[in-house]
Amino acid sequence: MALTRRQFLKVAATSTVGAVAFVACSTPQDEFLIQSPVKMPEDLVAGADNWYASVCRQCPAGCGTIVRVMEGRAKKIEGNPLHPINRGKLCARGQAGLQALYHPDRLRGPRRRVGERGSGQFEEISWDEGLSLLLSRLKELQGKGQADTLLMVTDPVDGHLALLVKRFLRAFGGQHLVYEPMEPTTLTTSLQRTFGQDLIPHFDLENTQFLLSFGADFLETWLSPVAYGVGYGQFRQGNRRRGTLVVVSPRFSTTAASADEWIPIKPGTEGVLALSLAYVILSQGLASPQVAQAMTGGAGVGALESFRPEAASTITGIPARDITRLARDFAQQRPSLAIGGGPAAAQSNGLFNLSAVFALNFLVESVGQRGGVLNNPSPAIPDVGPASYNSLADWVGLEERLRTGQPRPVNLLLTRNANPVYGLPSQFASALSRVPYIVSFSSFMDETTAKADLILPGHVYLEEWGNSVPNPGPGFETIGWQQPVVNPVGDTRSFPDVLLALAQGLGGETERALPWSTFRDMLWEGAKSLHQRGSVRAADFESFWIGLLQRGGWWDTTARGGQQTTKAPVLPREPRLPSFSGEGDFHLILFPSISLGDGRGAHLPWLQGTPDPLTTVAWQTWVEMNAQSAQKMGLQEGDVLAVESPVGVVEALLYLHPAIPPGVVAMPMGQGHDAYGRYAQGRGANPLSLISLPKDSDNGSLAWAATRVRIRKTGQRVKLAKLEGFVTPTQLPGTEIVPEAQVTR
Amino acid sequence: MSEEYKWGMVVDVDRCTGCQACVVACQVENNAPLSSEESFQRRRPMQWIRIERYWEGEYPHIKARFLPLLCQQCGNAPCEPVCPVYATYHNREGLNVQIYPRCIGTRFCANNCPYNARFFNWVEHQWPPVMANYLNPHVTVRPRGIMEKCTFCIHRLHRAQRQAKGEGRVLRDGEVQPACVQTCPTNALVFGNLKDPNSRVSSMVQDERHYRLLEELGTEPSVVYLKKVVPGGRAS
Amino acid sequence: MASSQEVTRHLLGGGRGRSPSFWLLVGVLTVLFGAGVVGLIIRLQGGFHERSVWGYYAATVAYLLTITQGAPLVAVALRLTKADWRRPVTRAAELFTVVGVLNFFLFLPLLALVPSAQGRSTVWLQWPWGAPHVWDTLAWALLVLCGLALLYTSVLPDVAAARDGATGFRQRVSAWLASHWQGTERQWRVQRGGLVLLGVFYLMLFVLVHTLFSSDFAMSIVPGWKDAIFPPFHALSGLQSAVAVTVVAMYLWRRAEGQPYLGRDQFWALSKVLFALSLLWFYFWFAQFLTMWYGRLPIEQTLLQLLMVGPYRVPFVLAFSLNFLVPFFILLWNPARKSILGPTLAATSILVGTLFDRIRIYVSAYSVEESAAHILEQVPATRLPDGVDILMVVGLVAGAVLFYVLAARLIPPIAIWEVKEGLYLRVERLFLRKGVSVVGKPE
Amino acid sequence: MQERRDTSFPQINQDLLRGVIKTPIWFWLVLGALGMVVLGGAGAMGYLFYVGLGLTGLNWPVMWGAFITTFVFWVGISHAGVMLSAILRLTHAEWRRPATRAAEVLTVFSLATAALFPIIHVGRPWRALYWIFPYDFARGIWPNIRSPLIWDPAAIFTYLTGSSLFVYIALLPDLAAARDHTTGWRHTLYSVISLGFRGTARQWRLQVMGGILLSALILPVFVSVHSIVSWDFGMTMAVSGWHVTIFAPYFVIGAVHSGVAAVVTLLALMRWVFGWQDYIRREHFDALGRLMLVVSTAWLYFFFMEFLFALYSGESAEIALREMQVFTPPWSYFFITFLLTAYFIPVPLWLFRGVRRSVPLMFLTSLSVNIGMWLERFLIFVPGLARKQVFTFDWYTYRPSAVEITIIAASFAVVALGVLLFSKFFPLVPIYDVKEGEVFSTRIEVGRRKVPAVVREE
Ligand SMILES: Nc1nc2c(c(=O)[nH]1)N[C@H]1C(S)=C(S)[C@@H](COP(=O)(O)OP(=O)(O)OC[C@H]3O[C@@H](n4cnc5c(=O)[nH]c(N)nc54)[C@H](O)[C@@H]3O)O[C@H]1N2
Ligand SMILES: Nc1nc2c(c(=O)[nH]1)N[C@H]1C(S)=C(S)[C@@H](COP(=O)(O)OP(=O)(O)OC[C@H]3O[C@@H](n4cnc5c(=O)[nH]c(N)nc54)[C@H](O)[C@@H]3O)O[C@H]1N2
Ligand code: SF4
Ligand code: SF4
Ligand code: SF4
Ligand code: SF4
Ligand code: SF4
Repeated sequence: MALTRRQFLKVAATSTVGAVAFVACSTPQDEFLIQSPVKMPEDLVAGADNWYASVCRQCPAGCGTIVRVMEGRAKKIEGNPLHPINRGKLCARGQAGLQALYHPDRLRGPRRRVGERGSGQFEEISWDEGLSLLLSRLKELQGKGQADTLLMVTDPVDGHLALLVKRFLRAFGGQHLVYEPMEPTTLTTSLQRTFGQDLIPHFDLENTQFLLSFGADFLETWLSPVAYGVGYGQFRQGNRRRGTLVVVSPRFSTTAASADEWIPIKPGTEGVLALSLAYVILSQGLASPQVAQAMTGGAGVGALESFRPEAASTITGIPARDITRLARDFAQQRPSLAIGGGPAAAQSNGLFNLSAVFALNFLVESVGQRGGVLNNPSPAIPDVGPASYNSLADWVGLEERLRTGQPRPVNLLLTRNANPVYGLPSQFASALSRVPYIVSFSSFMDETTAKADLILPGHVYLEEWGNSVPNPGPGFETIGWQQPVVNPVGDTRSFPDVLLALAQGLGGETERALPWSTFRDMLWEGAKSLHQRGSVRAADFESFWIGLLQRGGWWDTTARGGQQTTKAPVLPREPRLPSFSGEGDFHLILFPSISLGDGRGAHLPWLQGTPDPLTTVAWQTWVEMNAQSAQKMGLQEGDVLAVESPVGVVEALLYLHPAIPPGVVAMPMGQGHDAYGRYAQGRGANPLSLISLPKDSDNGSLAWAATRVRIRKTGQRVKLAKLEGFVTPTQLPGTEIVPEAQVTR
Repeated sequence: MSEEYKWGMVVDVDRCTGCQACVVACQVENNAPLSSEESFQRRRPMQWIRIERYWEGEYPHIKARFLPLLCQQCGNAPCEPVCPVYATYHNREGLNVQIYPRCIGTRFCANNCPYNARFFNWVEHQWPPVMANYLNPHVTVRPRGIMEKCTFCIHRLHRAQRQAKGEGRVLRDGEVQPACVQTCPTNALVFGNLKDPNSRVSSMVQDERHYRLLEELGTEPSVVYLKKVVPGGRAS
Repeated sequence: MASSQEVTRHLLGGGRGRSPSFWLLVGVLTVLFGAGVVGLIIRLQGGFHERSVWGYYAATVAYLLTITQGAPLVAVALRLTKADWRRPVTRAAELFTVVGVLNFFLFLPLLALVPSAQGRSTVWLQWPWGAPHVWDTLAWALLVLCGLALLYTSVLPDVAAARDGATGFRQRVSAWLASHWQGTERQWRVQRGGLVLLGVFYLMLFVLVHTLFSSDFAMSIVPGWKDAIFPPFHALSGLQSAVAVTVVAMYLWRRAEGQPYLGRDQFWALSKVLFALSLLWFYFWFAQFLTMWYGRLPIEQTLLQLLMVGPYRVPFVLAFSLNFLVPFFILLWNPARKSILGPTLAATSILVGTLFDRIRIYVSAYSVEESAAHILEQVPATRLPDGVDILMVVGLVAGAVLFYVLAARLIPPIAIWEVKEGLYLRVERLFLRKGVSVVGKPE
Repeated sequence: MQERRDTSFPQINQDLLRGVIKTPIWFWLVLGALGMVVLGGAGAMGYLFYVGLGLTGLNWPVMWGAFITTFVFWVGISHAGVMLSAILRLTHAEWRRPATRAAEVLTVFSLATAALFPIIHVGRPWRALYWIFPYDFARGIWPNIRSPLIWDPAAIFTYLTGSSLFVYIALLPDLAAARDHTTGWRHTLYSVISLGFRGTARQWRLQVMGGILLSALILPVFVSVHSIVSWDFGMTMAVSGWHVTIFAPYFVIGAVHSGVAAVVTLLALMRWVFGWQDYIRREHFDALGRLMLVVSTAWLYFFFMEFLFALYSGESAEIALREMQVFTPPWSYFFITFLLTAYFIPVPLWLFRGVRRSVPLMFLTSLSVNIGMWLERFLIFVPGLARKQVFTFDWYTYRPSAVEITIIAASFAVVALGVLLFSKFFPLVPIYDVKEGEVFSTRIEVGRRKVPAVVREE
């Protein structure tokens, strides 16, 4: 029985105990009446705020946003509750977008290089001057018949912008390369091969019962984290039985932390495990006979003999017993879903791994089923689709082209918000310097822009028009509509508007291909084909357009992806094992930071100051090493370690990680910028410089999880900037901080 | 005490993935100072909501548990009686509120907060001028030397309540949300009026998984947690 | 001023113990004590299964410990501070050591009720089974032995005097006890040193026993009761009662025998000490209470409920009034302090108050259910004494008085050697036209 | 016990006023040195106020650190004054006479210095105004009297006022003496502040009665001050290591322990510096040593109780806190140092009469006690916060910064400077009290020996 203060006072007053003392110590009645003695600003602010719907461009997922604007200033970005991708939610990176808009180191106007290339010396010029400089270059190329020596390098562009770029280059000539460090070509290729679809399907994890992820860190950065986050919440505690998540991965990722079970695996052997699961499922008769026939090419389970759990166990390092158990759970707790990505894909045998993983979905008949893999329909507006990507092979080809000038040199490079100089191995940067003239449309001074001869800075996404075709989509036709929410902060211009202006200036075919004076006009016209159906109903197009902007996009929940077109694939009979570069004792796994991503968020102090969920480190680059093995090596937290691969050395701080496998070290991407503003510059290390070029042997994308490294102590020590405290945080016995419930719902 | 409102939050630990979206959202909404590298190294980051991560077990049978922690808006708040100047007090809707201009910076309240939910402005925080554009006009920018903490986004509550009052009604469930709740991708955070028997929080606090942090201290938190679920019987 | 021979004669001789009223007193006390023992036997037959019925017994033992076994410390302290007025007081105080023997035996049955040190909070932390049983008994036994040694050392010169001066039975006993005492310079030095050493040792044991008894026999029993100030408070209460019981004893000696040595000087001086100790009592009480109350922890509120304001609030209020308010308001005024009656009334109040205080502590603790829970969830109902309880409380207290009275029959209740020493060191002088006594300070 | 040399009254005046009348070269040197340190501290303080508390090593959740430790330390030191003067005066302890003034002056200066620290601690002292001064009448908001931080200034200022009065009343006869031994502006000054004290019987009676009354009145204040200081911590239920019922008496006795030790240190210095061997005699150190034996042992018992009952609870955070104190470097080193210097080295030594009567040894052991007692507070406050609750994620540590250390070092100089300047204007040993002792002491014959004796005062 608890004694309240009031009761106590009553009792105290009836006793002869000096009542005065207690009354003096009690809560004076007035306390409850006290209100703020000063007017707080929240009582004073005059005026109303406006909310504008738009699209988040902090990563390619294409979440819908609504932005709060007061007195012409953007104050807060929230998720658009209507948008089917993110359903009102945003991730940390989406939240931080305002700092890109109001960044002190934004490029605020056109500049021309005056010093040596790369010296960082520029002079400010006017837009007229800048545009005419570029136009004269283009005209010169045109005149010399060298239009095909134009190269455009951009971040992944989608929607009408992609169309605009395509048309521009088709009319003018030249090549377009999309730069994305975490390029998903292995993923898209394997999806294409497995499901016969160009678009990434909708993984319906909201409705699945058993989710098996092979390195696909869908709660961090994989494809569409907010969409998956919303789905995951429902998967855990929606109005149905709680789903089970098992993560197979060589590193204990944040996604693995949320799993019911994490199975550490030897890097690059995920495909073997997947096929071993298939073996168990088939041999135990857990798959339907038709499927079994189809997927073994009629040979039956004997075809998979080399993937017996015992055999797979030695390859993957996972006990055979666990493989069998996992296979049974996966086959029996339907609907089940297998996804793969991340370190499983970034291997020399990445395509093999992912294809094997995705094939599992056929085995449990989840393809095309609720809670399984659902097709996404092709874009609502023909030709206006999601971004396409280039793989490492394309970049290697480019490097050779730049170096040799064969088959054609590159005479003019246009780049926009892509930073290959930061993300690609250094030989690429030096090759790039051979291009005689580089023009950057980026909003920030990054490593690539620093090499430019002319900078025509673009808007930040909150200032410009656009639309987005999310990939993966939500399973039905969806286009997000992006509108400027504030007037431009600096003297910048929207990249598509500049392209249109160039087209006008060039005249001729280019002008005919792009007959719009502003990108908004192009969008306006493009939206017309959406008018008569979908989420926005309006009598006339004018009102439709307004409705489209108010809702931040358009979607048609009835326009779903078609039935599966391909048949179940035949499973390979022989394992394909990974090959690694480097000889060191540790296998290096890189991972994109949940806040900085591949490094694109590094310029925003909010994201820099966001602790990594697992290590809680912020602002720095660290090396995750198994706590016990590190201590055996005499290492301590904060030791500056030199991590050596065949192609480079980087220095980073040791974090003693209790959950990483002993032979593995992991490092976050995102830091180590030479440029990119005051918050990113000269901070941490870029572990991408440790990656040589082992490519996926099938489709040539970068195998960034296939390097072995040596670890050396430099003798220095730096204090880790982390949120967690002095001791390794665990729940003390007898305390209930994060208790577990055994209930199953 | 208010007849209509008693604000509460439910945190479903089984949903939380530790993604930090709430952490950034709160900083954006509430004009939190930029937490520099040094602030982490000297252990002074300003995070009204933070994600604590606890390890359980040993490799390879190891688990990480995420615990979103914010001011629990204690019904019986130990931070209140110790403040010599009434800079922190209880308002009519059961919230523990902080009056910045009154605070003299003794930090007594922070010592007496069992949840370490209070944060002190050790230095004068600055924003590069252009960044100040995004500052929320509804939230005070705090100078150095004073205490601050999660307010349950009280400015949002006030505005919504004032509007509802103008329309002669009480707030509907879900009509107003704090920034952290609004952004949480997994819906691990749910906010609402505990006095409204039909609100989502009112039904969620009945969940068999519910618990409150350090309940034995008698602080009567307004934040209720739902336990992490471990599938029964599975050996980890 | 009496001469030294007169003092000896007076203190050894006189009609002490011969009067019929003395024997009547002894008779009554014996009967009461017998009744108390009967009560104890009845209780013992009920066994130890139910702890709550032992509450009043535990309170009585604690009470006797508190009021009698601290008294020798009054003698020790006063000797250490060399207060000149102490001389006639010390023996009345240190005679109480003999009651310790009774207390020790009364303590033994309680051992059956102490929870083992395992699996619950005790000062023994994770010590092996039986730690409280073994160490508490040992400490208590040592305290009693040390007390007896102290008494013997102090009494030795007087016994020698009795050997030389008394007759009959007492002479023979005295002769045996003081066989080796010659009163040489060296023997005196050893005696003085012994008094100091034994005194310090006694003080330490006294604090130790209070600490152990209060924690093992009260705190350990109530789940969640963790209160660092409680053992010192218990011991301090022992000191307060010690002075009180000394004052009362002095008053009774005066009444019974018209002692000329126990005068205003002594009462006045002790009343100041009593006043200070009563203030300290309040201070400890308040510190304990304030900290618990302010924290507002549910467990502490339940404890407050149990110990202070709940079912035992009547003894609590009585204890507070009698241990603090009454002595405070009496002793606040110098005229009261300077009188004989004032300090005596205050002391009596304290002795009664302490009984209620021990009842409040021990009966409430013993009425808590024995359960595995770590937190006290249910505050038990008030437990009123039954007939057996009353028999035991009254009888055992009477037994203690009986022990004391009988001891005083054997041993001079005023330290002859100490009073005589005082006579040597005091000189009447003229100072600024005024007659004053000048006290020598050797060493 | 009175091993004095018979000294004539003019000799006493001359000896004890020496510091006031003569200004030797060392005085200026020491004054300069202390002044430099104080100026350094003031500079550091100004810098701190200007930049903010970021300059300290404080953090989340260790929000109280070395400043608060030092605050409690100086409040502790200040307890010796009243302890010695009031209690010993009330109990007529003869040996108190030469020690009282120094003790009282130490009280005043250390208390005033202590009072600075909470103000430094809040970082923006100008705002602290309405902490103690309720300016906001219009809205009816008064300071929150439930907060121990309101009790605190009240207690400290009461104590400061009381002890200043105490010093002043005890000073009156000596001011009169100084008046009669000086000329010029000093004479004028002393004439004014001695309030016309001429030593008439009535004046003496009033002065003595005032002293006794103040002694009696200030004793409860003396106990309450450190109790209230302890409640700044004891009331903090969220810090399991602080929320301890024994804190008040434990702090008080600890304060007396460190305070008496500080008086011993000061007396030893006075004896050397002013050559007062005839006044501050070995017997005084002996008596103080005995007193400290008792006080320190009682303190140890309380310390032990506090520690024991922390473990007794079996609460995880509480045990972790003890683990930090005892096993985690550098706290473990502090802990061992604290135990040794505060008790286990000096106290056993004081058992020996030879040690108690050796001035250098008493000087060293008393210094040692105060090193230990500063650490004691540090070990209570910081680990308590660093292991506040079971949120192991939040656990941290703390290291005072250079700015904090500078300011704290300067606080020692402030106290020393205060005492030094006081000694320049007023006698540090109460002249009239010594004379009074002289008058009351005599000898009597016991057998063939002459034994020192006192004339009982009533
Ligand atoms: N957040 C935010 N702050 C702003 C602005 C904003 O847009 N947003 N706008 C800024 C601008 S442009 C301006 S001009 C200021 C305006 O700020 P203020 O000058 O403070 O204007 P009002 O809020 O209208 O307050 C004027 C006061 O005058 C009183 N008043 C009205 N009529 C009379 C009269 O006849 N005689 C007298 N003596 N008093 C009278 C009103 O009751 C009111 O108290 O605010 C500035 N501050
Ligand atoms: N009801 C009502 N009416 C009032 C007043 C009132 O208190 N109440 N106050 C009166 C007074 S005193 C004044 S001064 C006027 C103010 O009236 P307005 O001048 O209309 O002031 P605002 O509405 O604050 O802002 C004007 C516009 O500027 C945009 N803006 C903000 N920053 C920028 C920028 O950097 N660049 C560009 N290009 N645009 C920006 C905002 O989005 C907004 O649309 O209102 C007057 N009218
Ligand atoms: S997932 Fe990508 S698009 Fe969605 S909110 Fe986060 S950064 Fe923006
Ligand atoms: S969580 Fe802390 S700050 Fe919030 S109300 Fe409770 S005690 Fe106060
Ligand atoms: S820091 Fe501020 S709010 Fe906290 S107790 Fe001190 S004055 Fe009050
Ligand atoms: S409720 Fe508001 S103030 Fe509190 S943590 Fe969430 S966003 Fe921050
Ligand atoms: S946003 Fe939600 S899921 Fe993410 S860390 Fe916060 S509470 Fe957890």
